[in-house]
Amino acid sequence: MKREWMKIVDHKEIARDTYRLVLQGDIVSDVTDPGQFVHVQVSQDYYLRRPVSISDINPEERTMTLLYKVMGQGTDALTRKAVGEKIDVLGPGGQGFPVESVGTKHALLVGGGIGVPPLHYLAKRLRDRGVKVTSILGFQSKADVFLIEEFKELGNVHVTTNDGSTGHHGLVTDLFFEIDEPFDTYFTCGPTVMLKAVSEHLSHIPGYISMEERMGCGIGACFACVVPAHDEKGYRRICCDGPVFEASEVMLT
Amino acid sequence: MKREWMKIVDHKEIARDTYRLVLQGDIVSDVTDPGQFVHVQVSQDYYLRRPVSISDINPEERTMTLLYKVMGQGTDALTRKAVGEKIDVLGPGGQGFPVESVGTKHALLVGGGIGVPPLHYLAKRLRDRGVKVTSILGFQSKADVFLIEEFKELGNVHVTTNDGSTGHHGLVTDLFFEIDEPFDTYFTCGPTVMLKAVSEHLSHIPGYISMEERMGCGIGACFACVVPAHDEKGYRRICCDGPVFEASEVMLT
Amino acid sequence: MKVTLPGLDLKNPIMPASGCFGFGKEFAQFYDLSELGAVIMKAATQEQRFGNGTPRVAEASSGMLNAIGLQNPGVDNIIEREIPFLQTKDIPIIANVAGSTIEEYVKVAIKISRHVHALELNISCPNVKEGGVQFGTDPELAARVTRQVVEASAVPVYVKLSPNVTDIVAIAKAVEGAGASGLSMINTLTGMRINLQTRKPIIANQIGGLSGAAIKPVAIRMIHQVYTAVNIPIIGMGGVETADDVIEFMLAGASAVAIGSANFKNPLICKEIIDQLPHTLERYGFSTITEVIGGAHHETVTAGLLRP
Amino acid sequence: MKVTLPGLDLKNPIMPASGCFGFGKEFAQFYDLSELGAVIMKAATQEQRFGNGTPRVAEASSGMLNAIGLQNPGVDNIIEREIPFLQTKDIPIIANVAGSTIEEYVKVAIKISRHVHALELNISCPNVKEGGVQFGTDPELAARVTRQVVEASAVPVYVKLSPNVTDIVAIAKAVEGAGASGLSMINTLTGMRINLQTRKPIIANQIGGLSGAAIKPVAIRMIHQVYTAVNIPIIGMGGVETADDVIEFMLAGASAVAIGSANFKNPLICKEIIDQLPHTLERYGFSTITEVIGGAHHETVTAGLLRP
Ligand SMILES: Cc1cc2nc3c(=O)[nH]c(=O)nc-3n(C[C@H](O)[C@H](O)[C@H](O)COP(=O)(O)OP(=O)(O)OC[C@H]3O[C@@H](n4cnc5c(N)ncnc54)[C@H](O)[C@@H]3O)c2cc1C
Ligand SMILES: Cc1cc2nc3c(=O)[nH]c(=O)nc-3n(C[C@H](O)[C@H](O)[C@H](O)COP(=O)(O)OP(=O)(O)OC[C@H]3O[C@@H](n4cnc5c(N)ncnc54)[C@H](O)[C@@H]3O)c2cc1C
Ligand SMILES: Cc1cc2nc3c(=O)[nH]c(=O)nc-3n(C[C@H](O)[C@H](O)[C@H](O)COP(=O)(O)O)c2cc1C
Ligand SMILES: Cc1cc2nc3c(=O)[nH]c(=O)nc-3n(C[C@H](O)[C@H](O)[C@H](O)COP(=O)(O)O)c2cc1C
Ligand code: FES
Ligand code: FES
Repeated sequence: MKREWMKIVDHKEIARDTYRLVLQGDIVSDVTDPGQFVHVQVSQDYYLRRPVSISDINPEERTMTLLYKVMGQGTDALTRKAVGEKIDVLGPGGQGFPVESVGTKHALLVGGGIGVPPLHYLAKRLRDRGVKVTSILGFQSKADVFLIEEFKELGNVHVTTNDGSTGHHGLVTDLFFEIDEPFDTYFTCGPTVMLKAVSEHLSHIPGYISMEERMGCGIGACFACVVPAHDEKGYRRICCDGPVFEASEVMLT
Repeated sequence: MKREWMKIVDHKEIARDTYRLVLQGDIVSDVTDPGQFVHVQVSQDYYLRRPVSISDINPEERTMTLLYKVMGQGTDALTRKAVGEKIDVLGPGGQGFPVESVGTKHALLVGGGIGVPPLHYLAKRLRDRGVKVTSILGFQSKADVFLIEEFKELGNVHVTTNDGSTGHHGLVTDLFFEIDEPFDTYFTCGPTVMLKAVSEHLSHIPGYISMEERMGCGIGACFACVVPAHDEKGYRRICCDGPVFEASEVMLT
Repeated sequence: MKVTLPGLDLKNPIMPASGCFGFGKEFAQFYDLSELGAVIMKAATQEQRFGNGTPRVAEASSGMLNAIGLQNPGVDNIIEREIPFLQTKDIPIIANVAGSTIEEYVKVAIKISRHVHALELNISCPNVKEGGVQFGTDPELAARVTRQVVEASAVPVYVKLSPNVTDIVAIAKAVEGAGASGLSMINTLTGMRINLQTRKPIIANQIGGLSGAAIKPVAIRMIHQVYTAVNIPIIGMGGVETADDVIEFMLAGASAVAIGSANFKNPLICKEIIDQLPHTLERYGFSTITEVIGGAHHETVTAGLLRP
Repeated sequence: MKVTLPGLDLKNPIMPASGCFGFGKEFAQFYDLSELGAVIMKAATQEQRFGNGTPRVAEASSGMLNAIGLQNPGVDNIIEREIPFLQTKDIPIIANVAGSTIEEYVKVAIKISRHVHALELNISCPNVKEGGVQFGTDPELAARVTRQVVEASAVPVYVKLSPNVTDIVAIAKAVEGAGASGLSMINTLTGMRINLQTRKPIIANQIGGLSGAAIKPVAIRMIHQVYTAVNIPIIGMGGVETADDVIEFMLAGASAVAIGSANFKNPLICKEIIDQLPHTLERYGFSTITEVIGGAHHETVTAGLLRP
């Protein structure tokens, strides 16, 4: 893990309040797994860093793509950073989705809203290993949809929206039985309610979920980001034991 | 008095750690007297505004010139503001040097360091009324000297430096008896020790001094910037009763 | 936007805080003071006071220190020369009453309460050697001075609490028991900055009062604690700089909000927040301002990081 | 840069503060911990503790709130699994000792003091329901727990004071009288933030501890007050982010300085400040670090806004 002033090489709004930020620097070469994140210092006006998942990397160009949604003051301020500026980044952090170690043949990726980005790099890595990838991506409304074309290049894609303005009108879980070929493993990232619903529906197969919590240090030292676990240890730190966990490992509340 | 986002139209280092900042906006047309100041919000990172004297104005171009020296974090941050940016200014504030109401024929202007700037606009205004102007300008060292050419266009100029690297080696007060033609009124701005020395040496003639104090509001409401006065009221607020006072009005401590 | 409190019919819940607005004249050049919910004047003492030495202010991260030392022209001069100007505006006037002894508090209250709509009893000024703050840190003394001022006053009394105490709830309950009509909280936290060049405290008085955004979490915490312990309204203050802050203070339990040092950053701040407030209320799903008061205590929305 | 304190030979006066550095491992990937003056570990309790619900942190202006709730693996696990790693580094280790009862404090102190150079007795954690902070707000209780822990401990005891009190000097004197070898101040100020969307406190525990630059003036004020009242050294903390801040704390009266939440902004902060310190000392005209300690009390340079 490094602290680095990374250079902004691209920065665009790609959907409603949703931005693509491409950063260049050495941190890129330390990224090992899809689902890892970086801890971004928006500016000195914000005391805490913001965790943002790595959505894709390009090792040759030493760039990583982050997709973020404006949720509050920090992400709003982030939108005003211009191409060419440098930004203080700590990373890569955490344990991502396992790719090599899982014996999956057909993976189901379930993303909700701003939980979709880390699944993109995951889908690429799975595809590169010859795994069949099917994705269900849920958004609030048509205006919020992003990355669909990118996922289509990697496998089948089903889109849902809460208001039915595009794709299926309803929840991601509605579509599980519409996937004709059986899948053997699931990978999911999104709001906690969604993670819970997905893991309950798919409790019969192995699954990996990526979680969110407010962070202090982002490196495992402060115990801000814990989630209760089923074993004797009793907890996991999202920033370093996660953010990705086996579905059976942690308690979703 | 107004609060205005003024446009930076020029910004340059003109002597060691000393910058000229030219601002454009409506506040300029409200300036009445030399010696008034503006209250500058450097950025949201600084809780208090910084008072800076108006060194000159150009009513046609709606610009004012400020000269400031880097003394701490706020003025240091100010150096990084670029031409074209806007800056939050409150002003013009305070009572400046009297020009019309004083019957001076030959005025002595005594400036010390970053107290020199407001005397520049004063000298211009006095010259415009046909008053003879002689200036004694004291600096720490040759590298700190500025505005000399500008003052020379307006009258005789004597320069002193603490280290003798240019001009007279010593204090501004050393030169009082070297001025051949008698002067009838003095105007001074600079560090409090200097103001004190000047007013003691020249107690036989009328004089006007410009004072400094840490400010809160800068508009007369908070009583942060008081100086003891000799009358029954007992005090003056530097931000609105001053910064310029008759030498006999206030107590210099 | 209307809020009705003992003695105060506020057309909106925003007012400038004591000591940060003088007696209003300086701010009247920026906007019409009639737009305010009310105005709280600079502290009044019996005699004229000259206050502390200078420097009296210092900067801090997200805040400032001050040690003005209650400089004011004395209660008679305030009544004669300052209140008449404010009376031309269509707003309730609150007088901040200070003193070194209970007798002084009472004398000032008797005089000034005839000319204003409410008193703010300042038992919390950290910047004077005698009087003031010891009344604000001891529940018994706080109750005693409150009781006597309430008796002497012609108008409702709001007691301004000091945050520099171990148990703010104990003080709040004591002054409620002594007849306070409301509370005003918080005054400044005592703090110090040292000048590295001179190696001395920046402020001549050494210690000053910390105000501004830096103290907001402390203010919110104290208002939240006191709200459930008393049955009198709270005027909240301490770091209010935005309309969002106003909502945060009111959710914690404030019925109205005072803005102090932010007036120095932006002399138009009170007016700007008043203008933004209707929109801000709407954005967070409130239909009236009174709905916000104490919301953090009785809301049933589940907390969490859920998002669509 | 050397400072010698009871039990602690510091090669420089900089150490990470308790709870902000875990047990060091995570930061060892950024720099060699041997560069530190010392290290203060996360609080140890007798049994493993799981701490509070989440969210446990919230942002504030120039600071943050936390309510971790003393989550830690318990004293035995700390001795077995954490201290050995720190012992490979060439630095004094300070154990932060917490508990719900005096008995728990004593038991933890007995065990852990055999493996470290000093104890930091945490009687000021604001984030646990029982124990902890009531010991820090009552001089008698503070003295009682201090006396028993000092007796039980094999190494010098520094007592960590809570700033959430009316009279910090009274507590400081009480623990000095009870045998403390030093003080550590300040812990966090209690505060709250409310989420306007959910209308609830952001932190699950509702109240959290405010740390960061926002509290620096309060820390400086308290250290300045306590320095003249006691004869034991002070480890200062609360908002240290720069080498200038270190000088300010030491001028106020600290003999060493701990850095807490700033480690989250920049994991290299302790090392960077250590590297800058010699230059900063020189800039302000000091030739040794010990010269700085308490400088604001005995310097004779006249304060003022004078400039050349
Ligand atoms: C491991 C991880 C990966 C993430 N990846 C992405 C991503 O790829 N794209 C994206 O848009 N968002 C992502 N998030 C969520 C993102 O961190 C928050 O939306 C963001 O921090 C909100 O900051 P703000 O300044 O807009 O909000 P504010 O409300 O101003 O933030 C205040 C504080 O709360 C924290 N906070 C607020 N919401 C969240 C949240 N949902 N999760 C964690 N901390 C929060 C902030 O970090 C900050 O410390 C991720 C979160 C985690 C934990
Ligand atoms: C009426 C008036 C006119 C001035 N005109 C000029 C000018 O034309 N050019 C110029 O370079 N300087 C001028 N000054 C001084 C200038 O305001 C300070 O140098 C500046 O505020 C220092 O800010 P800083 O951020 O660098 O220092 P910091 O030490 O970071 O400032 C911290 C706080 O102290 C205040 N402060 C520090 N030094 C002074 C001081 N000497 N006077 C008042 N407040 C101070 C700052 O405003 C700020 O609030 C004037 C001061 C006054 C009162
Ligand atoms: C310069 C200054 C002067 C103050 N004078 C008074 C006063 O006379 N009486 C009083 O009760 N409070 C006084 N206060 C405290 C404020 O009214 C307010 O309680 C405090 O500043 C917190 O609010 P803020 O963070 O919005 O400034 C003063 C504050 C400042 C900054
Ligand atoms: C996340 C977090 C956890 C903390 N845990 C402890 C602790 O376990 N024991 C303790 O004595 N202090 C603890 N503290 C307080 C710090 O040690 C320190 O006293 C305080 O944060 C002020 O310093 P700072 O402003 O540099 O952070 C904690 C602070 C933070 C921010
Ligand atoms: S954020 Fe500090 S342990 Fe995870
Ligand atoms: S700075 Fe407020 S009265 Fe002068």
